[in-house]
Amino acid sequence: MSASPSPPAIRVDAEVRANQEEGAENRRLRLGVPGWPGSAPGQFAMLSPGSRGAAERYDPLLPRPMAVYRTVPEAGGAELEILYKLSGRGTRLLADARPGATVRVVGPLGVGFPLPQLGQRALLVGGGTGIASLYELAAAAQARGPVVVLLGARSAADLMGRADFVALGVDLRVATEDGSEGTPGRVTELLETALAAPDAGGEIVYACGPTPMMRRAAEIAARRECRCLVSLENRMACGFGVCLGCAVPRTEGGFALVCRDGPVLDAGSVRWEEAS
Amino acid sequence: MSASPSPPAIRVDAEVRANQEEGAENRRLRLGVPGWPGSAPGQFAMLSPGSRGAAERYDPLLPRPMAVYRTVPEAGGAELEILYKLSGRGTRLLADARPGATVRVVGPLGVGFPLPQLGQRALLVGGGTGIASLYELAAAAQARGPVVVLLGARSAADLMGRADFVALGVDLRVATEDGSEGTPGRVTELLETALAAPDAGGEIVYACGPTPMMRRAAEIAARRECRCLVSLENRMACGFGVCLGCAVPRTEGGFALVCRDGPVLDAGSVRWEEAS
Amino acid sequence: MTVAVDTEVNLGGITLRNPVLTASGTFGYGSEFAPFFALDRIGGIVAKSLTLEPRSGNLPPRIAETPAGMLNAIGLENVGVDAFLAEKLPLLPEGLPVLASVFETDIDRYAEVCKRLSGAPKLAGLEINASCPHVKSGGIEFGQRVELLARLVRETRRASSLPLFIKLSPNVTDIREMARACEAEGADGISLINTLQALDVDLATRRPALRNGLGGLSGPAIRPVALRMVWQASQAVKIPVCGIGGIMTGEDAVKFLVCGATAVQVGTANYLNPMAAVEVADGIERYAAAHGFARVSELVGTLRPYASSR
Amino acid sequence: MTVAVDTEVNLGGITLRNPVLTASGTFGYGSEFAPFFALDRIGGIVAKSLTLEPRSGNLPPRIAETPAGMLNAIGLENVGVDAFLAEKLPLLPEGLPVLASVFETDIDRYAEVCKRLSGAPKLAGLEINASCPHVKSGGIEFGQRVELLARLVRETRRASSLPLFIKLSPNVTDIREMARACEAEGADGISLINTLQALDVDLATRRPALRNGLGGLSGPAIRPVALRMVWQASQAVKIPVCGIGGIMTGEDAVKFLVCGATAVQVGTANYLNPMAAVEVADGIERYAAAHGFARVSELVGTLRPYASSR
Ligand SMILES: Cc1cc2nc3c(=O)[nH]c(=O)nc-3n(C[C@H](O)[C@H](O)[C@H](O)COP(=O)(O)OP(=O)(O)OC[C@H]3O[C@@H](n4cnc5c(N)ncnc54)[C@H](O)[C@@H]3O)c2cc1C
Ligand SMILES: Cc1cc2nc3c(=O)[nH]c(=O)nc-3n(C[C@H](O)[C@H](O)[C@H](O)COP(=O)(O)OP(=O)(O)OC[C@H]3O[C@@H](n4cnc5c(N)ncnc54)[C@H](O)[C@@H]3O)c2cc1C
Ligand SMILES: Cc1cc2nc3c(=O)[nH]c(=O)nc-3n(C[C@H](O)[C@H](O)[C@H](O)COP(=O)(O)O)c2cc1C
Ligand SMILES: Cc1cc2nc3c(=O)[nH]c(=O)nc-3n(C[C@H](O)[C@H](O)[C@H](O)COP(=O)(O)O)c2cc1C
Ligand code: FES
Ligand code: FES
Repeated sequence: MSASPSPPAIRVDAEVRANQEEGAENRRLRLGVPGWPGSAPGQFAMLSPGSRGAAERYDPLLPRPMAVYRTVPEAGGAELEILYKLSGRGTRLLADARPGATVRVVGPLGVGFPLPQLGQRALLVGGGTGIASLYELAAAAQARGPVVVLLGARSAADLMGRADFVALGVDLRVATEDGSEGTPGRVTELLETALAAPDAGGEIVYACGPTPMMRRAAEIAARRECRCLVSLENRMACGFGVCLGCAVPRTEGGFALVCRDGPVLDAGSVRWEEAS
Repeated sequence: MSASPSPPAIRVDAEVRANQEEGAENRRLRLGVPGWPGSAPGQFAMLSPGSRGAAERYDPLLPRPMAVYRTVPEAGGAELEILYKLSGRGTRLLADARPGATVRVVGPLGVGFPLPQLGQRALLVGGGTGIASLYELAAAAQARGPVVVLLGARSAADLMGRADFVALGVDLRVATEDGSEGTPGRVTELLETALAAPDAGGEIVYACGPTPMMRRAAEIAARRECRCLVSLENRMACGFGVCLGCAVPRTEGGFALVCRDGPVLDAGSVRWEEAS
Repeated sequence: MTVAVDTEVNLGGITLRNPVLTASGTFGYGSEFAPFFALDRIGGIVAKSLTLEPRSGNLPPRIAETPAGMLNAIGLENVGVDAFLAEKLPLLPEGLPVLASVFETDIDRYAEVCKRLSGAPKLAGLEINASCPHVKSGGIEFGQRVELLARLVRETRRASSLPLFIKLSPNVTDIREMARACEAEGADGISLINTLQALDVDLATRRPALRNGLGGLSGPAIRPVALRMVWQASQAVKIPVCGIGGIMTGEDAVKFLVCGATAVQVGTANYLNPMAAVEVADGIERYAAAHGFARVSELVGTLRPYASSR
Repeated sequence: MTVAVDTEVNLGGITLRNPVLTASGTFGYGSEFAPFFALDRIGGIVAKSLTLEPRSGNLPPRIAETPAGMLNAIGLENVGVDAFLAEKLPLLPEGLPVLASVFETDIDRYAEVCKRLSGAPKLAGLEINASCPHVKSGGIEFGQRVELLARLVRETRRASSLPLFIKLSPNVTDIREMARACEAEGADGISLINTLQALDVDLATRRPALRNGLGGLSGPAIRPVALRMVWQASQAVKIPVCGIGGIMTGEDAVKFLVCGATAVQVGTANYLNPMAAVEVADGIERYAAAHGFARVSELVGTLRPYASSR
């Protein structure tokens, strides 16, 4: 039960095919990526929002890590879908890119999710932009056993990718903080309920979202003695293990590199108190 | 015979209405500028190519001086036309701006051209991007006497604004270095010919273009004892007299500020040997 | 939750209606900005540095653009102290705090300029630009040698009873040592940073981008260095610090206040946006209101280092 | 007019196929870049700085973005000298010049690391990172005190006969003095610059952007400062200078060569573009060809100051 093998990363100029609004601050970017070698669920790519355009610009300087939401292989490469949320300068400039523009892509990067054992029930817990890391996992896990997807957001408009998960046909449950969709409250409460069900036991839990959410999901899973994997969203400069900027402290001492040893890590291996 | 009075400058976010290719590397930008107070021939504006977009960016940092090519007054402001050439990063990023985008404008700035005396023949000599400074002057000078416009470029495709000058109905003569249009050679040779004509004498010469061209035009005019005004294209940071970056050495000692005392200066007042 | 904010600050004895001054050399003599906004909307003005006699500056090119920054080597160009007093100062509105900036090539001349300025009715204070090369020391800046700096402060202090601010050079190994020397010699405050010494090359000609060769780097590029020095200096001395370097927005200015600056100066930003200083002042007020600070001065020195900081 | 260009340079006794090395701490131990390009397309590699024992670094956040730059405070994290020799060095291709970088907290330990590295078959040279705080001097960097730096060079020189490069700290009043001390103590070359000491603030929490508080500024923002120091140092000493700081393109690198650098190192650019070092090497060659230089080495030190430069 280890992660799927990762193809070697490439660096390539991708062409923006679409960059659409999806709810309040969510966007869906579709990129034509020549030579894209495919990726495993949970892997990510580094996207440069800054250099795009007629001349190189160095403000903002660094590329942004973005989960590979979905890929569609095509002749000579793949179409990559990225779901992202306008949060800071990086993502707002990315949203400026119109069809025809160029975005530098480095990827696929990182170690993705280990898949569930055959027949094992998988619980996927996604909050905020973390949802974007879970779609390909949901699709792959479906081939191995029952899949429950728990998604959380502040409100219905903030929820990412809902329709795609519905189309997958997974058991989808939603929580919103303002109650505008699904159960009012936090997505971790959905997890608690799911694991408290009489038929619960032996599940594998996957969580991606804000750090407090992942930490809480890890506690709930630990209490039920379920294995829990988290996908971290640390700040990154390189994405391939050379800047040491994305380090996260490990329970056993020292650091893991989120970009190289992760982004998917065993929840128990992370020293949460000092993880941001 | 002093320059037309200059309205006070404003700072405003202008809306890009069009940004069209005109020949190889020439572009015509049309901006909707709320509150534009009008300008005198030869004045300029500072345009920020860098900050445009969803978030402020500081690379490139400085705004670029651009001549007011033409203005069309409209309710609550004016439409400003700018003719520019892709030369460096600044102008290439400006060319990225699509209709609907925002460009910061500070202007009108500087002291423009003194108009010819009534009945005085005006010779306007423009090379490269310097042509953009001459259109409004040509229009205004026509009301006072005969106007000859001499334009130069490397080749026909590089020539800016030709059709507009034709439409004005001025006496237009063109020189290109490769001979692809008009007289083969340099525009200053056209000036020499014009001033050597039997009916020559008492003209006023206006020149804007590369420094060697202006210097040569000034020499030719001086030999014929014609007054010669040049419009300089120095590097600028502010455009309104506070950075002291645009200084040009004066024959009488000290410096003139191109943005405040110019851009139009008496050719004789410039110490050309050290002017760049 | 938004509250009404008191923006007034006291900078070494000078009351400013808000903590935003304009940096010397980037705001002319002030009146150039009158078309763009009412000057009394900002805290005050530091005028272009003055010498005893009028001086013309360096040959062009004097400026160049760099990534998120600019280089300049204007030279000592200014109208001279007497013309400033006679022609420039009277153009500024009553009640607007104006600091005159002074630079010279030896200490006696610095002191003489200070003396002449001290009689002026409208001046709120003096800022001594210590980034000028000391001719007798072979080009080293006054602000780069602690003994030289101490002497400069002592003599200018003696020459004037106006509030005295020393503008430090950032081109030093230890800014704290320089700040302490200013405090010990009786300065009322320090301003930092001036530009970082730098160079760029024009690849078409393989000449320096500036005629002068070396120049000073300013703009957003240097902001993190400026924040570091302001934080270090404000930890080292009790006199107020005026923070300068790459401030473009209210948020940038708040960072300086948080690091210990009592007030800030807006420099290069004035070139790209003549409204920058006003927008910075408004932005500081907005930040204070949004974060529940009743007084902008309460933001000063609120940086909270991490507990486990090494 | 395009000519065939000889890109080879000699850096203090090491022959490089082209003048582009990768900067310590920005290229891992080298093999991380193997998916992106054949490593022998660049001049060589400076590996991540090593200490005597393996060390883990600072708690996060360790990096932050600034205008045209980035801040970092990684701490001393590295695998240690022995693991480097046993596990990392063997992964690199034969014939690729590799410099090991060394940093420590006292001089004896620096010397000991150099000693252990000197036996290694594959190493082309050593780079001593002098930007490490000297614990006994209360946090001052080795490269910030000329006597300390001189002692460091003397002892590491004694510990190894490999070509020895000293990487200087830019956080000093006078880089020439530091360069001269290295030359006098027998260094084969100097590398500069390391990062500028800096600070940024997270306005949501009013904490430093980095857990460590202070960090090092790198990237295009610092390039003009780096060019200045490279030019000053190369005027001050005869040993070769390796230029570092904000190099993103071949043109940027040519500026360093023109200012007197014999070779360059590409740092932060490797993060945004894993092909950066190769692209820089190609760009240098293109510039040389376009400007009629038969040898890249002929570009070195060709800066032509203006005649009337002050
Ligand atoms: C493996 C991985 C996968 C990711 N996948 C996605 C995805 O699919 N979709 C998506 O929208 N986002 C994703 N992210 C997060 C994304 O990379 C950006 O960091 C985030 O969206 C911030 O947006 P920005 O670049 O606009 O922010 P910035 O331009 O950096 O500015 C926004 C503010 O956020 C702060 N900030 C930036 N990054 C972080 C951080 N990591 N932690 C804390 N503060 C930060 C900055 O200091 C700044 O104040 C992923 C991150 C990782 C590591
Ligand atoms: C009053 C005035 C009016 C102007 N009007 C026009 C106009 O109407 N149309 C137009 O196209 N241009 C005009 N210019 C020139 C314009 O401002 C730009 O400087 C020029 O186009 C350079 O383009 P850029 O910004 O793309 O270059 P950059 O992004 O700066 O880079 C191009 C290269 O040119 C160099 N460079 C930049 N500016 C100068 C300079 N002034 N002198 C020498 N080298 C320089 C840079 O160092 C760089 O290497 C005018 C200039 C002035 C002062
Ligand atoms: C063109 C220019 C001229 C300057 N002239 C002076 C000056 O005369 N006296 C002075 O003390 N500082 C001068 N400075 C430095 C600024 O006041 C300020 O300290 C520095 O630019 C950093 O701030 P900034 O990044 O906001 O510009 C000048 C800066 C620039 C860019
Ligand atoms: C994340 C990071 C880690 C670094 N680690 C080291 C190091 O271990 N040893 C060293 O000598 N320099 C280190 N540096 C400094 C670089 O080698 C280089 O000197 C500096 O970043 C300036 O070059 P640049 O602007 O091209 O990055 C590091 C820089 C960064 C950004
Ligand atoms: S992001 Fe650079 S090491 Fe992980
Ligand atoms: S451009 Fe600033 S003074 Fe002329």
